[in-house]
Amino acid sequence: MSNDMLKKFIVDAFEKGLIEAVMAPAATKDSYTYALITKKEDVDKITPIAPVMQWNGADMLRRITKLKKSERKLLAILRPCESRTYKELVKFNQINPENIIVLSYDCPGTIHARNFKYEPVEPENLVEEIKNGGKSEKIRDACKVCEYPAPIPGVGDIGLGLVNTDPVFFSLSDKGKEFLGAMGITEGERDADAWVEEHRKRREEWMEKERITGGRKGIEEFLSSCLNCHNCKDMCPICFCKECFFEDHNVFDYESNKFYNWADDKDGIRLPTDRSLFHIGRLIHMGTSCIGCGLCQQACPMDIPLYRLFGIVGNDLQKVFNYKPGVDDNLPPVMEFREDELHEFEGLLGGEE
Amino acid sequence: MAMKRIGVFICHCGRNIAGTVDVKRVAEEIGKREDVAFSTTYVFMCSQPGQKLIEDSIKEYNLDGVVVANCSPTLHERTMRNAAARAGLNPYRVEIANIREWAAWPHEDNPEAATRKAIRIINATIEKLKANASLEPLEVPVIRRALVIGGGVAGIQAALDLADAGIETVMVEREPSIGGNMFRLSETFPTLDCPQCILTPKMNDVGGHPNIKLYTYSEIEDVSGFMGNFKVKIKKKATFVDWDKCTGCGECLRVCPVSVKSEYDLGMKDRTSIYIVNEQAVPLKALIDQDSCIRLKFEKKVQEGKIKPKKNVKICSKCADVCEPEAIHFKNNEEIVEEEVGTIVVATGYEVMPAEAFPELGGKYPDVITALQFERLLSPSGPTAGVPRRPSDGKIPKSIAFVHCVGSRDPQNGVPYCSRICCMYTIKQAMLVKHALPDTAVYDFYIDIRSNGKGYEEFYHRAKEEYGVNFIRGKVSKVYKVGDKYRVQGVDTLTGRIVEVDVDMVILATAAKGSEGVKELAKKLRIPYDEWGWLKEVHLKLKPLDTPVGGVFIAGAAQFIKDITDSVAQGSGAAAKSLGLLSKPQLEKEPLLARVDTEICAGCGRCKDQCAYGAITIDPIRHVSVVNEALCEGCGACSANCPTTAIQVVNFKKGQIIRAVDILAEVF
Amino acid sequence: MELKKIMFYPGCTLKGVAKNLEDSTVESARVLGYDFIELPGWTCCGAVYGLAQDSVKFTIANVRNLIRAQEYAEKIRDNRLVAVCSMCYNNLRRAHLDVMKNRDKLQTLDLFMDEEPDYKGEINVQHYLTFLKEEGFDKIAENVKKPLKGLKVAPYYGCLLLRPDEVAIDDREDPHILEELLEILGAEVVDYPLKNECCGSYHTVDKKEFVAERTFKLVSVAKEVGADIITTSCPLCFFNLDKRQEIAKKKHSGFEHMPIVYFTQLMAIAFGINDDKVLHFEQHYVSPREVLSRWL
Amino acid sequence: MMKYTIKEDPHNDERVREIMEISGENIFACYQCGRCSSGCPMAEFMDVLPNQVFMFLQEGDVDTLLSARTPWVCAACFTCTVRCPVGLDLAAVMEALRELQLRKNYDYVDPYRVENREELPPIALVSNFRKFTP
Repeated sequence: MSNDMLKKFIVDAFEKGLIEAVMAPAATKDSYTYALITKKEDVDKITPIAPVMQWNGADMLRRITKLKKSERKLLAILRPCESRTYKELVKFNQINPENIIVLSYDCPGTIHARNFKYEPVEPENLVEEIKNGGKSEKIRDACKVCEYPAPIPGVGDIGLGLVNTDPVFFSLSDKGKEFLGAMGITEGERDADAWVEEHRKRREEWMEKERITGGRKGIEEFLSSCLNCHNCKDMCPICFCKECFFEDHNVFDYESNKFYNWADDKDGIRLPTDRSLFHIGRLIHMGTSCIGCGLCQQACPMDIPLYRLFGIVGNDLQKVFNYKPGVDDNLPPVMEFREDELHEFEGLLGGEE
Repeated sequence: MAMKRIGVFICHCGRNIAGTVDVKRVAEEIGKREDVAFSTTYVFMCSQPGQKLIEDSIKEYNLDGVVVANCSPTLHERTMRNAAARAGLNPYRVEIANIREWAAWPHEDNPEAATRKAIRIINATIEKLKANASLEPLEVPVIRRALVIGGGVAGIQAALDLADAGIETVMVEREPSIGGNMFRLSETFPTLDCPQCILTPKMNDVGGHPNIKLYTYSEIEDVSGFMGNFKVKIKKKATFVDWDKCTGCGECLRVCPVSVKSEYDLGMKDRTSIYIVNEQAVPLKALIDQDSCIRLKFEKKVQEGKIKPKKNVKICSKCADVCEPEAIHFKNNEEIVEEEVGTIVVATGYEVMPAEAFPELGGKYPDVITALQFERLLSPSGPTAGVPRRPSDGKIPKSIAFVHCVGSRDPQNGVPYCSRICCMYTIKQAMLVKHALPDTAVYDFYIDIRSNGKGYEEFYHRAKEEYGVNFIRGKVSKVYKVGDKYRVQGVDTLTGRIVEVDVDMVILATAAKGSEGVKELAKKLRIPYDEWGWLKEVHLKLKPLDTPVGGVFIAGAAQFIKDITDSVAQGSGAAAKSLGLLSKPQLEKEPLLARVDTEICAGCGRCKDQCAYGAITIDPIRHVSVVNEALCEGCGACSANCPTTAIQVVNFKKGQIIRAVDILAEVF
Repeated sequence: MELKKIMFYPGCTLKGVAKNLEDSTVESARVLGYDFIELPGWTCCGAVYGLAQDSVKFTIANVRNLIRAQEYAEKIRDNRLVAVCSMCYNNLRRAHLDVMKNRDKLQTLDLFMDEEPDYKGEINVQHYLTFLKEEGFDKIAENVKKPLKGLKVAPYYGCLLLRPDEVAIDDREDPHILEELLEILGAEVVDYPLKNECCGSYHTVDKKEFVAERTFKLVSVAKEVGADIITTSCPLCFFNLDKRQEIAKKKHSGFEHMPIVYFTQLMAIAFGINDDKVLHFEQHYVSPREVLSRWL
Repeated sequence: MMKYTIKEDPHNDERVREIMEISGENIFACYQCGRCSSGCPMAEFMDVLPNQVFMFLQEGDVDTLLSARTPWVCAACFTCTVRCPVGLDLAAVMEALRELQLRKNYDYVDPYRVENREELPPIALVSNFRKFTP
């Protein structure tokens, strides 16, 4: 059982003095949340490979280390998407990676938190399915079309291989290599290429099919049931601002005449006026760094398939800047100034031909 | 507190605005606003009576804010703010609504639209103004020392003027001697002075001036600090010679067995590995070029483990053997020194495009050279003692062709601008050839002769009338070698015929560009530059010596290619600008700077990466951005990139801007 | 060794008066491990590209060829379309760049050719020289059996490999790719200053005296700089430089003939191919046989 | 003819405009450096030099150009185009001058009267007829 085996690994690490704390999912009544554990006796309480992702683990690490580096040696068990988030948030100065070891694994995917609540699944059942290179039909959209379902070298420190094999460990960084060495574990190999390739193929097809079309009208229709609750933003790990620009109501307060003028000009307006502005504005802020964890979609109380918006547009934007968030070592496009880029867009706005 | 008693002053700007915009109607419309206490028009707001009108109205109507609707704020914002200050209103409660460039001029053909647009611009400006804060200028202390970067004629002039005025001045030059490109020239146009004769006294003055600290063979490593308080790290490159001991006697040069192309002579002559740039160098010191010195190359290879030295092997030390003062030590004496200064004058000069960049004009042939290289061949102190000879075989050329505008005026293949000095120096060179070799035929292929300086046109006529230079109007397109000669394939656009001529040498007047490495230097200084390496002034007409970084000035060809007359004038100008700052005990700084709302700053560092002035750091304890007010120039790049607008420029806050934009963006 | 399949666009002239170019290209490629497959269903490139902004007639045939290539590229999983005739290369490449830059034009063409699939813009039109360089010149070095040692060659590019800039296969004023290749073949390359000058092109049809003047200049200068032979890649340049020597000789008494060859012929010879069915020297007006005898 | 009277602003001349439209080039950008002419391989056979073509157009004198041999001597080799400092495509302007006539069904070359047609390579014939016949 992979979970048991991981737990044993953690206890071992505690005993060898390699770690002083571990952050991993733990079961709650209807779901799983992250738990921070400092004693090996408590390791039993966790389920390292959980079937639900209620929060993004990197977001939790951000909370722990944002102000100051981790004071204890912390092992964090993160899914590949979370470890990419981790890497991205380090670039944004939101996580201090010192003293943290990240372990990630061939991810079976996770089930939508609400579905899970009414129809729970044993964690090991999901793992069982990928052992033979398959994957469950129950998992979330974002997981089905995940670009990086397996640990990525250079992202995080230790990888756990589960596809087409009995569990094997391998290192993703020098830090991880050292760690596995100290644990006395020989690094193993497994062949997950076909499994990953299958995801990517599915992803390509999905993107082609699910792309929101129809321009401005299309996006209005897509968002038509939005409540403006901002849950998607709250759950987004890349949206780390303390106060969102769109929650500063001072900026969007107007005298009544303003509204009437707009309504006159546009033959009626929809209220509130800043709803699609919020989503488009958010896309501009986080699009180039969107990891594709899909938590925005899980958080939507109106079941808007938001991953179709953020995931696909994010992916397109990243292509434009030739940037893979959480995978590339260079800075995100919003933080880097290049004299020479994006010439293909020159002249599109009616400037020089 | 939002303002409630705003005064709006609409300028006619003669007919510039009033000819198109119905200013009376604008004043009436704006006057209807609840928050506007007074609105009026006047023919010239910038005139003394206009300013008086504003001052009197502020007092009479107890105004708490003022909008002046006139021209671009770059012209009269300061004027209007000063007027308000005289009447007791905080100057930062004055805003300019630019209705001349934005409404009157672009809509000359549609007065109605221009009038409505003017109203809207003023409304937007009022909205922005209403949330303006009252501000007081910042005060910063001043270090009364100056730095001059570049030891060409502009830098020399700037340094001497500063030093003579009692300012301790540091000069940094990357070559081993000061003198710059001017010292390479044969003679100067149109007076035919010998630059060595007129520049050496100034160079010696610099070398011996009690107020000048000279670092040659040195480069700027790093610049930090701000106007009045710069910290500069200077790298003194390795000379392998103790300059305190070196007397410049030149004995070492006579024994050095190595021969390489001389940089000073632009490859027209060889020098030894240990060398003194020229006989009149300041300082007159020897240095070793580590890339060619046998001993240093050997030692480097040993160090890298590429070779193992055999015992008792004697490596060349001929120079050290003859050096009486024992100055040559072969030790890498590179060192970084730090200087603190209040102002910086950048006078980095120019270079010309190499002949090799023009293969169609035969740039790869040895006898096709740039005009700057030809200066060395024409110089009495040059490799051929002023009688030009072909670099390939040393023969006296019987015919020479000059080609103007090589790379200049050519946005497709070179630079778009006119390099300004080429017409005149080419004419001068043609004359000098005729002086030295009266029987040599000279063909000068030009497009236009640009002789717009004192005595320049007369100089051109002398070349035509007295010297027998052949001028042919048309651009050369190809030069190629046929036997011993170079075939120049040109055109005479005036007679409309293709012209071919075989000559012995071809001189290309290649385009001038900013000096190599100037972009890296500009980045360290955080001053802007263009793609050709010219440093950008703040205003071409009115602030040609200023940069956007307070306390940093530019002079000479660093700003744009210019002749000696203009370079010297700018050197003096930049010195005067520096003196202006250094003569004050404290400097005032515009308080329109970025401020951080630490409550909402997430410390992500996006602002820090955008700041061109290095003014932002992340506080490691509070994990928020911190702005260094002395460094911040208030450009707003940080604010534009902050996802949550935690960092904003005072009086340009998001509410102010969005409200203004809302008004401007309404359907017309 | 299994040959790698590459799409090859021969063009009309190679099918007639320039068999020497076609066969030497295909055979030299075969030696290097490529099977040059004639693009199925190709049509004429139009020889010259239209310069009028408001005209699409010169683009249609080329785009149709590109669509053919697009279909075939999928089959062989290689999107490169190699041409060796300078005119064909120039036309196909310009058409590709033109419609990529000018999407309206592409749309018009797609509508016009509604029976064809749309052109997706993914065909990489390459000249044989660029193709060889990209695949690595060292491969050529390995196959040289008879180095052309001592043969003084003037490399002649003409116009269409170098101009306009967007299709240039090398620096337009000082190209070196042909020199590089010739040196690998062992030849001695002379510095030929007129290597990028025009031969007079299609004027050979109605103003052959002009072209003969060009030929006179180009050949004389080649002689002056010490060349034994001029090499080119364009069948029109070849014809002008070769055949028009006849008129040049009549007009200028001192003029001496110089043989003209395709660079592919030199490649074939260096690879040890000495077969008239490949070299087709019978198609030359000035026979290169004597100059090349040492290697034949 | 050594005198030419400018009757109207050449910027408003219809045929100048048409040439600019067909060629897509702003002929008024030329500043007469002459590099097109000095590099032109066919210039020696022309009656109006390439740089002069621009000057004639800038003066609105299209008639001279329509009766000139120059546009029919241009070999479209693009030497002028790539070397033009202001990026003008003179080859396209020459094409426009030919087009003005060809579009009126003018044949500069009669395909049936070409000598030794059989010895000429197909590209020579195709390109010649494309340039010189409607």
